[in-house]
Amino acid sequence: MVYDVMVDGKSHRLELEKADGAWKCRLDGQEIHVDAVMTRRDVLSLLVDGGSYEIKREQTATDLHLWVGNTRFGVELRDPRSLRSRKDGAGDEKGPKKLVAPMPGRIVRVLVMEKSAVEAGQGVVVVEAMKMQNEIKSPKKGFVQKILASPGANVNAGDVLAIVE
Amino acid sequence: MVYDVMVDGKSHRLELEKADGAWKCRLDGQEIHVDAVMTRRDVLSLLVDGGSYEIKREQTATDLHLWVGNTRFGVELRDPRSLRSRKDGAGDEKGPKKLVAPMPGRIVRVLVMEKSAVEAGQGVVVVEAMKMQNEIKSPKKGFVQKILASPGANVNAGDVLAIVE
Amino acid sequence: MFKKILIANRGEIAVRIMRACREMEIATVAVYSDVDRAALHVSKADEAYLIGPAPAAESYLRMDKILKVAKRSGAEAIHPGYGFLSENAKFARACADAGVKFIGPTPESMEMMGSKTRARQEMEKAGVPLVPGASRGLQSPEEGEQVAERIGYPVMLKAAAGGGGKGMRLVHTKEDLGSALEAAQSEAERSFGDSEVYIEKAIVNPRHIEMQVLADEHGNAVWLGERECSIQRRHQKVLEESPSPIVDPDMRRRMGEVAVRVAQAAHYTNAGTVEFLVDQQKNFYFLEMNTRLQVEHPVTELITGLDLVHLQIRIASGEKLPFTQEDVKIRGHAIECRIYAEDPDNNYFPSPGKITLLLPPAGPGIRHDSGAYEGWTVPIDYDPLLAKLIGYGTDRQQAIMRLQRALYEYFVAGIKTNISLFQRILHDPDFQAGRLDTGYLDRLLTKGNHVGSPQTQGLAIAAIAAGLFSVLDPASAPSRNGSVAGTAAASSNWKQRGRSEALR
Amino acid sequence: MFKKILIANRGEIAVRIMRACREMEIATVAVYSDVDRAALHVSKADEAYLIGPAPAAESYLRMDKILKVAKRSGAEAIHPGYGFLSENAKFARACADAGVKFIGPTPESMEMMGSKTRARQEMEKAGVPLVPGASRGLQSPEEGEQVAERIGYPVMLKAAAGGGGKGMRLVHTKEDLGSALEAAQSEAERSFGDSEVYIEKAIVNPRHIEMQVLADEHGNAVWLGERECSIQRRHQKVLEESPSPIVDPDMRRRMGEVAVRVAQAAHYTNAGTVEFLVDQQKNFYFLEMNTRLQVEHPVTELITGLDLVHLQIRIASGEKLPFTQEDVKIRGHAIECRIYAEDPDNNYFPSPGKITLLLPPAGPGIRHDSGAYEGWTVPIDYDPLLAKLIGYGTDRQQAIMRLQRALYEYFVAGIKTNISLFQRILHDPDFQAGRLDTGYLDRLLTKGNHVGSPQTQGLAIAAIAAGLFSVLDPASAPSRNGSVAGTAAASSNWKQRGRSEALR
Repeated sequence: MVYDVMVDGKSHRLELEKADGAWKCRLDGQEIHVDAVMTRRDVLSLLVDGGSYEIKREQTATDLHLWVGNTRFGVELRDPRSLRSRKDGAGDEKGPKKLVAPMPGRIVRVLVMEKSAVEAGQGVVVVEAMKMQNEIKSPKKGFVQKILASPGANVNAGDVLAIVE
Repeated sequence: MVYDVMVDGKSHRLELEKADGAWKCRLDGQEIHVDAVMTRRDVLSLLVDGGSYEIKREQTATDLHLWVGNTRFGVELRDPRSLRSRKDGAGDEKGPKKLVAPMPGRIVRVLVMEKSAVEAGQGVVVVEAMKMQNEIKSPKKGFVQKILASPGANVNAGDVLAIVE
Repeated sequence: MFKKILIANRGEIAVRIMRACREMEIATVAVYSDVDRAALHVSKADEAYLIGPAPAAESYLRMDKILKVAKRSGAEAIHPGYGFLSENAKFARACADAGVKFIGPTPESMEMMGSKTRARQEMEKAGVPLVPGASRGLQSPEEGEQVAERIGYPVMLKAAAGGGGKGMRLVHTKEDLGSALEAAQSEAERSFGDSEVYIEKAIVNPRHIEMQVLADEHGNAVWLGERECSIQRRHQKVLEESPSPIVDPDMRRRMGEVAVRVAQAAHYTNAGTVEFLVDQQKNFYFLEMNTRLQVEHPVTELITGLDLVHLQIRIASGEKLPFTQEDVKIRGHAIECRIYAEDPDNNYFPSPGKITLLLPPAGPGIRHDSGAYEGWTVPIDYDPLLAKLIGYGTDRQQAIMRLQRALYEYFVAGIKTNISLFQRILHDPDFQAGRLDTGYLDRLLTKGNHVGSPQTQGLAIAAIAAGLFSVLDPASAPSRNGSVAGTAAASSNWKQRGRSEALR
Repeated sequence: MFKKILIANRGEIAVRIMRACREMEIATVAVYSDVDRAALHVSKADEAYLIGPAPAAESYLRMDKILKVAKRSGAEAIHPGYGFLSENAKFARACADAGVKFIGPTPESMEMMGSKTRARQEMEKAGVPLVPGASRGLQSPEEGEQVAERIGYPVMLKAAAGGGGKGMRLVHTKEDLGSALEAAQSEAERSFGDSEVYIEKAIVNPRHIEMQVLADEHGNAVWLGERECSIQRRHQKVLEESPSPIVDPDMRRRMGEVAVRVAQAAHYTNAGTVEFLVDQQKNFYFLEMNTRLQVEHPVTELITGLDLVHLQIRIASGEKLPFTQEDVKIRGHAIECRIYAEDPDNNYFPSPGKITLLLPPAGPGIRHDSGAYEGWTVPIDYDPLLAKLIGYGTDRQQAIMRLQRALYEYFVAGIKTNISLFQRILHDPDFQAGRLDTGYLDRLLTKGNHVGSPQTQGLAIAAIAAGLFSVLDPASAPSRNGSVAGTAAASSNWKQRGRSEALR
């Protein structure tokens, strides 16, 4: 198996091959032998050259994180055959942008009207959770194409609140 | 939904009907309102007339147990449409009987030969686990039809070790 | 002894009180709001009753509904926990009227301590050391200027009904006093419906040290050692310990004796905490009395070997204190970390949501009081305190190392927690040396997170693990094409909106 | 201080030692057998090495392989835990030869205590109270009859190399002595390769009480209080507590002083336990010394506030004891329950297999030292000890009630455990009154399980829950037609086959 793995924003090429009950890995060309076992859902035990590592997986609405000990790594795994699609969406400064709820909460106020102009960094929607209020800001200068949030509604992490173009 | 529920060997008729987000249950004709939520896999929280119950489910190779607090109940749940099949197998004193491993272990010895006669209670196979040895005994007087255990082999709970007829 | 107790609270403290009740063979009654049906305190209770929708004002703060449940269930007493109705004298009085024992002090003691100016007046009479200042509300800027002149700048303006930093202003010069007073009064009015503001000398870089007391209903009172609570963020305690690194046995005894005097002056009963400000010369001044069980009570339990909730219940049932001051043996060192659902990488914004994986620490010297479990969805409606991790050690050094070990084991996925903050604090040389004051945590956070060298090894492990997870457990298949642009919202601007006094 | 330690063990004790190492910033090296790849001690370690197949003789008992791992990993010391190689003088010597520190006493001390007759002789010289009898092996039945005549019947024949009840015979009359001696000798030969058998007066209904000692390598030794270990089944301890219900401060001091004398006579270093038999008049007699950390060491840790594994490591690294006898403060009460994978409804047969659900207890006064986790398959190859649940309380009553509460919370599915046994013991009036001796548990088990009234309410709840589980989580669909007849095998006949001394 061959993967393209992004770790904390940097791309690596990973090849995995089963060998004698363990794994022969090739990471950016370097060969590493790994003994791997899932100890429970989302927890992987790796032995690499004697070193014992417990890796925990955290899949959120938007991201995949792997924890090695107490250190968190942002990870994206791709099949290289679909590699060309990597740049779609993310990092694209042009075109419509979605404003999403960073965590579950309740919409308190909508600060702008549909079709109105907004500055980059201008507050668009206020979400409340656990007695704190959060202004979700526009990522760019433009027009509010659509508002999907309505005051009083509950939202989940990742829900689209508005679209700015 | 209608079920036939055996609890600790006794049969009960249970009807479940969803009502206002809770459940209207009829157990052997008696109506009981129950608020139910799964809090995690195999754990159910029930509120019945103010009483709070945490029920844990344990499914082994051979049995289904439900724990209410610290009390264990053996449970069998059937769709009454297949009710007539209930007496199949269990409690049937005639015909071939399977000897099964009550827990995982390793076969140490086979004490009788295929086709030989055995008495009820006579040891057939010795299984070892955690430094203790367990003689699996014949449940009836008869002939050993087949031995499926071989010394040195590992067995899981519920594995058939021999058949006596 | 009571046969059944209603716990008018939720989360870890409700679970903790129910454990004490089970240990005393007392049946427990939980109350819960719509969003708390699956909460731990509901399944841990013997009985549980719905009391309303999510907002606390419509459920956990509804005295009428709670008393109705008490009546229906036959509960003989109510334990209010901390926060919610725990310091509400009206509720204590309503309990008494309904013939249900309120597990805590009398409404009169609560009222005396609820007004900071009134408490100051009473403590002045009892000869308790106070920060120099005025013990009544300022009538005019001129009066403020006179007092400030006498005690010297800087001065602190404080709301009499206050707490949580609301209605407080630090004033350095006479010129600023007038406008600061106006601002403090208007904020006090808005926050507490009471504009009374008084003036005290500002203690520079104080420590916040409190003393636990217990008093029975027969006139006996004891102190159980101090708690160092200087580590705070936005007036919220984050980490507490006992003993304090700066308190020696003589100072402890003196503080303890003052605390008992405070309790007696207030005709106090049950568990309470006397808060002191301590200046750099180790002078201590009465600040206020918290008329309830504190969040951080476990550190006192670990160093004394006592169970404060058991004792609260026994006192409320009319028993005498089962020991005297001489019997109290303080041994070892305990530190508590408050595990909040908040994001340390993002200015400690709240982080409710579903807990997808929870690996709690255990083993020697570790106590974990939690209201959470794997698979539970932390609701958006309440305080973000998930659990408390308390470490005990033969000495402070061992308690610190044990907590470092336990935090290393502790893992929560699905929501963010402040676990990493405690790793920073416990590894910080100033903390390790006991150099603490109420400004400590802000200074530490300003320093920024020393990221350390890039973890090349860890990075390679993460890359390999990503591939192996996807092979061994297909739940992590290669991700969808494209990401959501909106994660930029992570840098948005949260504002605190009066978190409950509960967690102070 | 060491930088890296190899732990030559598995299960809860390996995890417990690794926790201590992490608290001391010492790196850890695990060893494991084929079937232990997914065991907790492997993922808790910083490094882990495979040392062979499942049978202990081919892995955890292989000194050569373990020392090879120590060399390869650069470990400076080896902690043997309990069981396996922990009391093997040959291994301690091999470690010394390989330049690796063995965390425990010297091989010489271990050898002296390994032979019960030699230990008796040395202790006799040191003036330690011994059960009346002979301190050397019997040469003939006649010699046995003479000694028995002198000390009086009943007498006990014991293997010098013995333990776990092997090579032991209780003899009531002269007529039975000859054949009993022959049987004991032949069993001793078979079990230990050494037929030496000696004779002692049989103490009727004794208590088994042991004293923890610590000795550094500079001649300092202290005692840390007793542990009551009378609750045993088949010579296996099941529940231990400290203090003993019958030991008062004077008796504790006298036992402690004798224990320190024993340690000094053996030139003992590191942690050790001196076992005593106590008769009904509270006379205590030296029984043997266990030259390792005991399974039940946590009860001593809880009542003293000390960490015995930290201290073991500090002593082994050459440090002096950091306190004196006067500094040791015993406070409160602690009780340990050994959670075994065994079936209480079926004569305590072992029950390995996959743990499908695990809800461990937590909260005030509860310590849980575990080697298990949800989803783990408990292997068939080793001792059935899964975890230890230890309760601490202000007094014995509170410790008992806390454990009852914790056992109520504790749930394990997929395999059987003896959790219900502890509920029986902790609710038993004899236990609650402290009326214990080594025959206690057999008597309790003979009484049969008082099933109590049929739980009509529980039964209805179970029936309803069965239906709701199947609706809310289809994992429990209506069962397959017919059952397996073979569950009759549950009544089959297990025999004990020399469980390791490890767990005594």
